[in-house]
Amino acid sequence: MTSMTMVEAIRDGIDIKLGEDDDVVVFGEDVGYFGGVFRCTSGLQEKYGKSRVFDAPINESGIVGAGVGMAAYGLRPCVEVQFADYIYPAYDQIVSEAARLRYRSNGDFTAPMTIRSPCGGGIFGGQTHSQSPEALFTHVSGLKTIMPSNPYDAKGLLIAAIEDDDPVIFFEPKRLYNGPFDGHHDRPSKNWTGHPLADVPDGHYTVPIGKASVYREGNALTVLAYGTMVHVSEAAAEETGTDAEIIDLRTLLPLDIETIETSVKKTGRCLIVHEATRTSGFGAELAAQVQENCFYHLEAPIIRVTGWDTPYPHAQEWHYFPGPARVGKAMQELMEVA
Amino acid sequence: MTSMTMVEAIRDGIDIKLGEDDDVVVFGEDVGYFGGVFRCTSGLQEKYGKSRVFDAPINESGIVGAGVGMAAYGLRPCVEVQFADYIYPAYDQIVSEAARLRYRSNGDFTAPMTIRSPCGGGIFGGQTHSQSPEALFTHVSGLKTIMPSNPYDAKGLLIAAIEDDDPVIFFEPKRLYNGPFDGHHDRPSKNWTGHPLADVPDGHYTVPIGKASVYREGNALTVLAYGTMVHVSEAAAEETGTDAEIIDLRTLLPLDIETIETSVKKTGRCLIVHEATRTSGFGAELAAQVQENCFYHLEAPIIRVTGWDTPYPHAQEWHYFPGPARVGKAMQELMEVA
Amino acid sequence: MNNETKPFSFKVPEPTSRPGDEPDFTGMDIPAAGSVRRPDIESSAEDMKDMARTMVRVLNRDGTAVGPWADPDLSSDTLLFGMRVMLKIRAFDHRMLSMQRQGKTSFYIQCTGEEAISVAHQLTLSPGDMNFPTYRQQGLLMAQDYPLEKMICQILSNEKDPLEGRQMPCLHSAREYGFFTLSGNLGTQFIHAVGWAMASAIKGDTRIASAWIGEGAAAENDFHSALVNASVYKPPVILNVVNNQWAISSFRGIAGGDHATFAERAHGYDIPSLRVDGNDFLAVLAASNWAVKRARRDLGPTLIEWVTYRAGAHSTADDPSKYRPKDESDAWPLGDPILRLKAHLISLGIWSEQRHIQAEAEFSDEIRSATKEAEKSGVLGEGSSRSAMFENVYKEMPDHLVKQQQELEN
Amino acid sequence: MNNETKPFSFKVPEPTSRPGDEPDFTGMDIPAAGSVRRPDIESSAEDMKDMARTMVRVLNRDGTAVGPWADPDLSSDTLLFGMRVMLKIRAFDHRMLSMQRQGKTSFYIQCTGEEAISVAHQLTLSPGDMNFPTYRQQGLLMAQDYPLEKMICQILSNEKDPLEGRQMPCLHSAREYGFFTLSGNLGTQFIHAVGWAMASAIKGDTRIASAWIGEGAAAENDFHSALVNASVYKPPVILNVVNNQWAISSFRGIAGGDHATFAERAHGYDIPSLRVDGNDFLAVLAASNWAVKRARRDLGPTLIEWVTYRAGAHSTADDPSKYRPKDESDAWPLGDPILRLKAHLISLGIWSEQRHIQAEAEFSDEIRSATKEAEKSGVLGEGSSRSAMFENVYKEMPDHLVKQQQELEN
Ligand SMILES: Cc1ncc(C[n+]2csc(CCOP(=O)(O)OP(=O)(O)O)c2C)c(N)n1
Ligand SMILES: Cc1ncc(C[n+]2csc(CCOP(=O)(O)OP(=O)(O)O)c2C)c(N)n1
Ligand SMILES: [Mg+2]
Ligand SMILES: [Mg+2]
Repeated sequence: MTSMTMVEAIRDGIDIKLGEDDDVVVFGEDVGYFGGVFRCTSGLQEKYGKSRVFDAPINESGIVGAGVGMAAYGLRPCVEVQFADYIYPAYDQIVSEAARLRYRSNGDFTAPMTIRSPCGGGIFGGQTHSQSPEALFTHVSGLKTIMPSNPYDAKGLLIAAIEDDDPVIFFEPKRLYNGPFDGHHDRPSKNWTGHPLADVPDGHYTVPIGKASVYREGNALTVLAYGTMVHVSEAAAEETGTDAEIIDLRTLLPLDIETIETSVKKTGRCLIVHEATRTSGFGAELAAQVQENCFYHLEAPIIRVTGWDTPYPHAQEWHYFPGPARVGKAMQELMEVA
Repeated sequence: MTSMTMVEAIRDGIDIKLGEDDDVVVFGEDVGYFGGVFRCTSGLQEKYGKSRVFDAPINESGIVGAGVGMAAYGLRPCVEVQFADYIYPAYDQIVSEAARLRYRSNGDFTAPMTIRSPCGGGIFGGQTHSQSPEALFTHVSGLKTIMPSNPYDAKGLLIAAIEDDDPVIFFEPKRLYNGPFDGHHDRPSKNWTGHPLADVPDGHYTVPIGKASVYREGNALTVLAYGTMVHVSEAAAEETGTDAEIIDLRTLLPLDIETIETSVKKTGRCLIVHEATRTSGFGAELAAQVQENCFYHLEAPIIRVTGWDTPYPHAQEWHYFPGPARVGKAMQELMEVA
Repeated sequence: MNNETKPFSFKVPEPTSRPGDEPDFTGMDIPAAGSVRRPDIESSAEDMKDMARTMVRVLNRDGTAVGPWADPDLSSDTLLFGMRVMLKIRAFDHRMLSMQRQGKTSFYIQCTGEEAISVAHQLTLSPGDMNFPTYRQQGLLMAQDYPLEKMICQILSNEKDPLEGRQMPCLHSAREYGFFTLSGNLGTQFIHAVGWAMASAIKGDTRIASAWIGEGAAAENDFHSALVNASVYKPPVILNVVNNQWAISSFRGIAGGDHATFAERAHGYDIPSLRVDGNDFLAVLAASNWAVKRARRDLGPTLIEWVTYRAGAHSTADDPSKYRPKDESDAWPLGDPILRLKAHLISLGIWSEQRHIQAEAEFSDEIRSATKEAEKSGVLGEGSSRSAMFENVYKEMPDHLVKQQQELEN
Repeated sequence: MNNETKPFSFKVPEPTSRPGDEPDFTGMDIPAAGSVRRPDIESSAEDMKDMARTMVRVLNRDGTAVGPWADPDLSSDTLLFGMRVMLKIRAFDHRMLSMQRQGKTSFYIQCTGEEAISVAHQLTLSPGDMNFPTYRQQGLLMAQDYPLEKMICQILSNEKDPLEGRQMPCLHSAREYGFFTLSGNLGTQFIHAVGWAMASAIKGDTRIASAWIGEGAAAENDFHSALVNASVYKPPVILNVVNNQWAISSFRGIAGGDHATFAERAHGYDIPSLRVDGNDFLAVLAASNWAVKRARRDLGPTLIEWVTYRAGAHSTADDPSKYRPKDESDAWPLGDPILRLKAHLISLGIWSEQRHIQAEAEFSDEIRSATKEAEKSGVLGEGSSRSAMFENVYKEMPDHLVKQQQELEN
């Protein structure tokens, strides 16, 4: 066990896979010599050489496209898109190619690759360094989509992703890289030291793809959250004294609907929280499935607390961000329904 | 009034705007000399010249990107992406640029442009000529997304889209181009002649963006549908004898939640039908909003009948397509809930 | 500062002729066969820029092979095999077009006029190499004697379709034959080929990749990402641009190929390139060999522009008489690849008019019987399994798909 | 057929030196000032390919202007104005960096070492022309005396920020100054410029577009779509590639610019190109003028590669000592644009060491007071309005946003 930041946990996961499996290669903009703008691959080129860890041209479509070709050859590329906001140029290669290879060739060719990308706001990054585009990937059959909320899950899920035989989109909430963040941006920032989920086992382990975790047990209402919002929801529950059960989805697709169903059937109330823009966000799918599966147990309408349907603004960041005040208020509203 | 196919109605709408407004320009792959692979721009280059209607290189990103530049200059480009399946290469230009120009420049620059694209299956086109990617656009703030179901709406909405000062994604269900289609692929295909909504007024008129229409009145349940699925739902209602109220959404974003709410509150039951893949499809957003707004009126869980979460297969097309049998069955199930 | 202005005009390139006009290829520069040099395979891109604005040609008007690209060691067997494969493809295309007219398949794409390119190219590759084709390279499979029946079953989307009905006709996948799964999306495979070749280099392998794209699709952005990556990492890949003059209704000028050549695109990326007469079987063989040697010697990528003409319709959904002169194909100055090779074989004394006619008849028969056989497994999607629709979306079917499959079955 | 194989090796280009190494620019070919020809503006791309592998330079080592690109009619006023704007920018960048260290802005990007390019280029444009810049072309605004305070307010995201806090610092938008709204996404603006120029041609206008991109971002696909469209429609656009050797931590080789030049990329698209010493104010002026003339005369696009060096960190979030020698900037053989112009002005007798120092002090003062003034409207997002967040998403706020705004306010 070592206490690690999320950056360290991710690096450790990549390091382990590079060490175990010669077919794993790692590349992306600035990830080679420099080790990535968030340092997630720092030291790995030195350790594994330039054929295993290298810099890529500034062309996200090419990063994914070359990765698809390598994966079809038999490698397991783990590539980085420097910010999730820059994944759109690669969208066609992800949707039309990585996601479709196995299906259209009837298994003749496959694309076992992992696409890592930092997502989410809270770093004053404005509209092009803050986005959470996960819903755009959950609509695409053939992909798996993951977003961890802590170092332990990040390492275990990343190793599972690299080992997975299908393409995985792996979003890393950048605001969690160096410490848990509960949305209180005006308070001193915390670091991961001492957080139970920062205790990361040495060596190889996986967290299963497709399994949610009950992050906090409770009986009054169920919160469905992932990434940074898990911590925000926890703060909101504490601060409002709500006996909230917080489900950390971890994997968005395939979704662990069983864990969700069990919880909502128990509490009868459901709050969905995500940082992404509301309309057609992943919260919509969650709401649809929860009402499909738990209709007769619901005591109140499912509420979504999300980023607004605007681009992510720079100066107004904290008005955009669904912080503990908004989440807490929604919890209270949800509990007020008779 | 002239009876028109959807292709003719679309062509007429473009023709009228080209005639009225010198700033309207039309381009895309094969749209110039040849008049488009679906003939929607046939004859227009001859009529308006090569500066107004022209062929574009096979580069969807460039088509939209050049359109953004033209729109910023002050033109009103109406561009065609040959199949909705090929819109992904342009996704970054749509999401990061067309949709964001007004916001990020505080109104200094805008992108009044229309992106037309044939969508949907039913023509044996396999996974790359059949997709319905509308949900990927409804998640993007700054865009409006439209899908008409008939010639009258197609012309009126297209004129409204071209006149709109914001970027509009205009999806045309290709299976409706030459006749209404209710999903009975094994019966002789119908043409638009005689259909009331094929009576298209001559000259300029608009159908307002953001307004749904009650396509069929009923009291037993509400169907939310758009594009081809409006006709499929109608057939299903007739064939099962369900007193279904069918709402043709016409515009997906901004959504006419009022019309939806009124209907669902009346019927207490809601069925959502779309051809796109289910998970994170636009039906998810509809379900989320319906339960948010009509929770206390709902007598049964909202049901979604959609394309499966697989790529659109070629030979199995009619098993994938949510046809009248599946929609009818869902209607019956929905009515069976006590 | 600059007052010498005038109102701008908008320029849209036009082909030399449209329906109703006389076909006109007078603007085309065609060097005499044998007149173009053969650079050393170690030449840098910079040192062989001239090769991108000329045309490598081997077969003379009279059917003899001339110049530095003519290979004196070429065996009669190779030539005869090439001839037979091209004839087979032409017969196959012919048959499949009529299958489509009969409603037995939803769609077909022919390669008439372009047969030499994929057939001769394939003959220079080795087992283990990987092609990343477009829909007009059936020759890559045919040159390896890919089972006709299997190919037809894919086109009929029937019970024996190796892709189980998931893909449109002609979008084959055949890993064992070094044939990458075809995408309906133009251009995407170009960067895959580069990535595959990078992987081969990373592993210290000896297998090479060959990428294919049409001149129209070379306008797509994947073309650039492929060239940038090929430029940076110099992997063992051949970048083939098949310039058949047309992209559905758009002529090459709409792809930016009216003045510059597609071969010249390589220069900005430090990639050596050749421009080659694609209707000259011997030129294709020689140029492919040159590029394959470079790749095998780890000298990096080569781009080849194959100059040819799409003699048929774009696909069964297309009617070219709407946008180009009906007889443009006959006026095409580089002729027909089969007729040109035929003349050569006859001049070598290893072929005759009679053997030609005989071979045509043989292939017609062979294909007729393969078709009959294939039809037994169904036509136009017959016999494709419903459950195949849910399989291979993922390696293991996730719960939500299991449920959806049950929903369909109930 | 090809048995001459050997296991491949994977090649990743490396810069000549890394931290700890001696900076090394010995491989760089730098022709003497005045030695490169000046083609006629009517030259075709084909006729001036040589211009892409050399470098247009005007200023000699001793500060005199020589050769065919030296403009004898250049006025002292223009030169002095250019000098003053460059000094102003340098002072501005200096000040903004310290603002960032003081926590008054979240972020800043300097253009130190590259000032000549945007300043001299802007001097050749006319009102109504439109630049499509990247984040390192503050010179385009400064050269037009864009109000300093307004610029600073954007950087502080304060109450007077013309973009009302929506955009990150430095991502200006100024239509009135021919400055297109900056995207955080690299490369996207390149095709916008081409589209804008196409629109200008469609309307028979006389205004031209000027597009900007870094050498690193030239690897992005929008570069290709811009060049393809520029190639096809030949609109009045200048395609500027600022090759400052680095893209954050990646040197130009990772963008495919180790052997081929970025200017050469134009050739495959039939676009004339120039490669120019970007640290030579007079060369920038001359080459820009040449390209502007071409565009105004409706002769179509020109691509210009500006060779320069990013002397500072990529941004305030970057530490270049991690990936390149600390003193690499000092070793850069093309020198500093301000010092080179200074030498020229002194040689002309219209400037002196003393005036230089005096000007530096003046700008430092001017900027200090502009900063003070700007700070009154708030720093680091202070004073930005909450409701501005919901405005200008659409022309008219749709109902769902009205509701969301109410949700926030309650
Ligand atoms: C991304 C994408 N855009 C558009 C199309 C539609 N389309 C199919 S083939 C074709 C023309 C291709 O021309 P070219 O690349 O020259 O190849 P050729 O057909 O001549 O062999 C077009 C536009 C497509 N399949 N994919
Ligand atoms: C689409 C996209 N990908 C990645 C980035 C992150 N990024 C910002 S600047 C930069 C380097 C750009 O280098 P270059 O184009 O050479 O311009 P320079 O900074 O040298 O002026 C990168 C990778 C981005 N902003 N947008
Ligand atoms: Mg073609
Ligand atoms: Mg740079």
